[in-house]
Amino acid sequence: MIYLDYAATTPLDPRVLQAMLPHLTADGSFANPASTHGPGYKARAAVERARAQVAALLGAEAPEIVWTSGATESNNLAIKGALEFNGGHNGRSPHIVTSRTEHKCVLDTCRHLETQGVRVTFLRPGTDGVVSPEQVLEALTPETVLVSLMWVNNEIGVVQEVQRLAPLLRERGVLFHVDAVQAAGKLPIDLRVIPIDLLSVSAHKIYGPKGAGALYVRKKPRARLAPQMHGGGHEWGMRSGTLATHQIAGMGAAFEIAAAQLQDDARRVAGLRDLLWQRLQALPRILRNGDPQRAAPHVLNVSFEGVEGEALRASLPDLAVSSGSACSSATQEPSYVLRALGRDDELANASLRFSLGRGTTAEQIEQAAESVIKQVQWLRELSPLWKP
Amino acid sequence: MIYLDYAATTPLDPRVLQAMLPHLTADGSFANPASTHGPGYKARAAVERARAQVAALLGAEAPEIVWTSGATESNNLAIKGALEFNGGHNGRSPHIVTSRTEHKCVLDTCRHLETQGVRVTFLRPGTDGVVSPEQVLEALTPETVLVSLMWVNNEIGVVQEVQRLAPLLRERGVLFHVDAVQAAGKLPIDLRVIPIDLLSVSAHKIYGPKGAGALYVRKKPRARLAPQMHGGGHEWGMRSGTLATHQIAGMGAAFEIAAAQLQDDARRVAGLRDLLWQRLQALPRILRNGDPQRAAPHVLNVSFEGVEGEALRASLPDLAVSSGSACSSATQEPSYVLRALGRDDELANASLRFSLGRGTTAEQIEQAAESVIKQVQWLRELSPLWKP
Amino acid sequence: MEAINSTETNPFGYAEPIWQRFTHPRHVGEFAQGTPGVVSAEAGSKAARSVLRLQLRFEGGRVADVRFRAYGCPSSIAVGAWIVDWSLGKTPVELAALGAADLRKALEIADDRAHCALLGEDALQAALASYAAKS
Amino acid sequence: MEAINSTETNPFGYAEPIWQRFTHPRHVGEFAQGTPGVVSAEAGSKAARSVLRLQLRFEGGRVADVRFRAYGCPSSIAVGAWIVDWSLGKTPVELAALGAADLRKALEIADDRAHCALLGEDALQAALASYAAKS
Ligand SMILES: Cc1ncc(COP(=O)(O)O)c(C=O)c1O
Ligand SMILES: Cc1ncc(COP(=O)(O)O)c(C=O)c1O
Repeated sequence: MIYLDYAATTPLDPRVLQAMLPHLTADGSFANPASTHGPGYKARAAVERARAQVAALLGAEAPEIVWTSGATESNNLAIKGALEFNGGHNGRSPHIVTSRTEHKCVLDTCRHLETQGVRVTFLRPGTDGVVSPEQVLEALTPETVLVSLMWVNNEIGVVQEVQRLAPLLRERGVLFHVDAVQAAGKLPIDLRVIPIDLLSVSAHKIYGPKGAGALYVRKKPRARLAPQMHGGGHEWGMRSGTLATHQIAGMGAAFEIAAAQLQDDARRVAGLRDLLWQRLQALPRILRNGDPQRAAPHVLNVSFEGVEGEALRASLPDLAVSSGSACSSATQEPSYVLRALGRDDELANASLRFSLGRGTTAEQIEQAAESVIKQVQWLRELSPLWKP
Repeated sequence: MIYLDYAATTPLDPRVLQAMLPHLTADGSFANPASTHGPGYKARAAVERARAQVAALLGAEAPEIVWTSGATESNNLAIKGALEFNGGHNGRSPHIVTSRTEHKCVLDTCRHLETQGVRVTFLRPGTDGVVSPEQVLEALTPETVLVSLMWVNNEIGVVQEVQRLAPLLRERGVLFHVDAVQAAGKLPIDLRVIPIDLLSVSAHKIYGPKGAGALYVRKKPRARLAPQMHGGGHEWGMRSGTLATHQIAGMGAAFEIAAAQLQDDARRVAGLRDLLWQRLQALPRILRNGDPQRAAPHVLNVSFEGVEGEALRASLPDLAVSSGSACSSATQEPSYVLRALGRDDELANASLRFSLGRGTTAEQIEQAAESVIKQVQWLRELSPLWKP
Repeated sequence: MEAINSTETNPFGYAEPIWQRFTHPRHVGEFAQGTPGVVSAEAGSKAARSVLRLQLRFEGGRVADVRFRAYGCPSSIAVGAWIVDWSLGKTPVELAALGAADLRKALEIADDRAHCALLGEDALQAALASYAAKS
Repeated sequence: MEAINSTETNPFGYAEPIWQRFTHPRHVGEFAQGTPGVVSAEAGSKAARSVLRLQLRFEGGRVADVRFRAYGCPSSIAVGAWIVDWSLGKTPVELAALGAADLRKALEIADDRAHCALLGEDALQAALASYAAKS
């Protein structure tokens, strides 16, 4: 089995597991970090250490990091929380600008808010997958409370122009939320210089545990949110619930490791991605999805003409790749991201997202390319429609 | 250090850690359970196995279990989700009945809903901590959508009469949500015979991992909820977000172990709790909080006359106990639960919640009792107000 | 010919008969132009993302040899492979008896893939119609 | 006398001087009824959950011996313990110079516990007033 689905999730870095284990044994630091006794304070210290580690990768301050159960929650909290706190003060419907290629959790959150009377503009990116800052600015209205755009698209790996957009939105006084799940640990992020207000990250995309995420909430100027999970008032009242120390410690370790290895990881993985694309050239009539000039290091998305998507995937049982995001592929519908780029249903469906990571080797890439070439050729040969 | 704060959180059972580890290594089953490839299906199988384990402890069907990030989320989802789905159809404000001694996450959720126009009745329990079914029935109005009551109180261990109440609410067509965080694994629960509609559980109170919980959502008759976390439509659309396989596998194992050991654990722990109460009789003027006739096995809450609460806790640095819940003790306010029972501020504050668990030994209880007796005596001696 | 050579056996949980035919289809291709006794038929459409083409070569009133091609999901490919295999040696009357329900049973096709069985029935019926027209 | 005998050193993160005085207070108690030269004073209230009682025994215009009792949080207990210790050998004039700010500094009392320092100042002032009234 060759695993090329690192954008769906990654295995733990063994050092991350080592950081988690002390909180997973009865003689370890297992207490509730909210408890006001010795063991509780020790757990709290681990939580705060991790907070600093996560902040460091982002160029943030530790108190700007709010723990969540993952980026799905971070995105829900950022968007609903910002709207609830800031929206509808003037009696008119508040307005959000986002794009059609956002992750489902952003899209569905926005669609839910539409049912609550919020107006949402879903921008369509160019065929290269890029949403231009100009498009965003044009979509703004006096009621626009929030722009939510992802830094790196999880299906096609396109890097959006959030760096250029952020100061333009700041000038206009519009809150800017960025889903940085696929950017953190892959591209340098420095929130000291980029005026993003809210930024979502997840641990399990960068060798940390699943079920751990964070939302960056800027302190200066202060981004204000209404909490979406009510309870004991943890996390400065922004997110209640017992903190999962081992998860948080793991996330901290993952972010620290990512910071240390970012450049080396990115260079190596991008090299392997290029090798894969080069090898696949043996096949005629394949299309790369997303602007290769604006590509994150770890994702290669390719459409294969003349084959049916489900058969393609089924014919590669030794290859863990995905079509679209893990969340949408269960439903086996053609990727809405590729559709938004203008690919027709058939091509959108006959696509594979290869996503590479620390465990990926050149040998795996060669093998994967060979399998894909062989199976695409075979399915084309099998097809009564294929004309070479 | 003697740990007597099992109601705040428990260490992992070593068998739980063993169930988690296969999902925490690169050669293990780490894939995204939503991914439609071999490793994804394997992870999904682990998730479904755990779902059956959790269901089994509750007498539920596996598809009635929805994974969450903990009971704080379960409670938020149950209450907000039920209100959003069922509330306000007739143009009148929907109504919730709950009690003043619920966990903060229920109270704060209800208070939040009040700001949204929902009417909430917060019932005051008797001085014994019990909310009678009759009180609940009296509070119902034609607008009542939901009753939310906890099975076992986390601070005083009182077992509420949910078994008697459930059929009465079913007859009246009112949804019944039960926070069973402190009941699961401690008391037998059989949802085949008790008509509860929604029930919250958490892993970390019964030797599972922190950050893992579930909401039971009855299928027959079907309890309907609006999702509170929007995204890829995981968990039958009720709760989106990548499933944390290792957390879920751990929760499953914890619930299976709890089912196997329930009776033995309960008998042993209740015996130690009684021993502690007996030993503390060496001190005059102490009060047990909560009806001892309706006590869960693992909690003993005692108020000590004549000492100040913070000094009492600080004078027991070798004893990990809490005053009130972990969530509220950080703020060091006197327990709102004890206040609701009619204790004055001073006594509410000068209280300790001892909560016992699998790791508790008779020797620890003897030592703990000795320390508490010594320190209470000392602080009373130090006080200018104490008159023996 | 083994189309899919995998160490993982059916990780996707397809019904075994579907997985077997999908991974090991026989009689893929077509007869040389002008081969005598061949009837061809096609069913499905590109838009519906499944197309099945059958060729049956009759000799003495029985199917003597077969070929197929398919474009579509694994179930529709398996349907094509199964039909041609099964057809060998059969008379038109025997062939005519095969319906979608039989295909679903033989290949354990689930409800949500019922259209794949219909595709097979359509293709076979079209082949028989063509045979009838020719003879 | 060691009031709190713990293997854990100050897990709660109290300022060290507070923890030291709270765990190892000296001069706890009161003088026997009728001991000459003793002034007593009390500050605080049960409702406010802190009460401090000081006793200073003067001899030759200086504090010769001390006692205290306290009810309240660790900081207020530490304040009582610190004041009596510090008072030993001091003249009333010297004693009068001690204010809440000094107590906060000496014991590293945080803002949210400023009232504990005020409690100490109040008790000491009351003692001095009582001394003045007597002499
Ligand atoms: C871009 C993007 N946003 C959000 C998410 C959701 O994150 P999580 O899996 O932590 O809920 C993912 C991954 O699933 C993602 O790729
Ligand atoms: C009764 C009760 N309900 C809810 C919760 C919250 O559960 P969790 O810690 O999983 O968020 C707790 C514990 O914190 C509890 O004791």
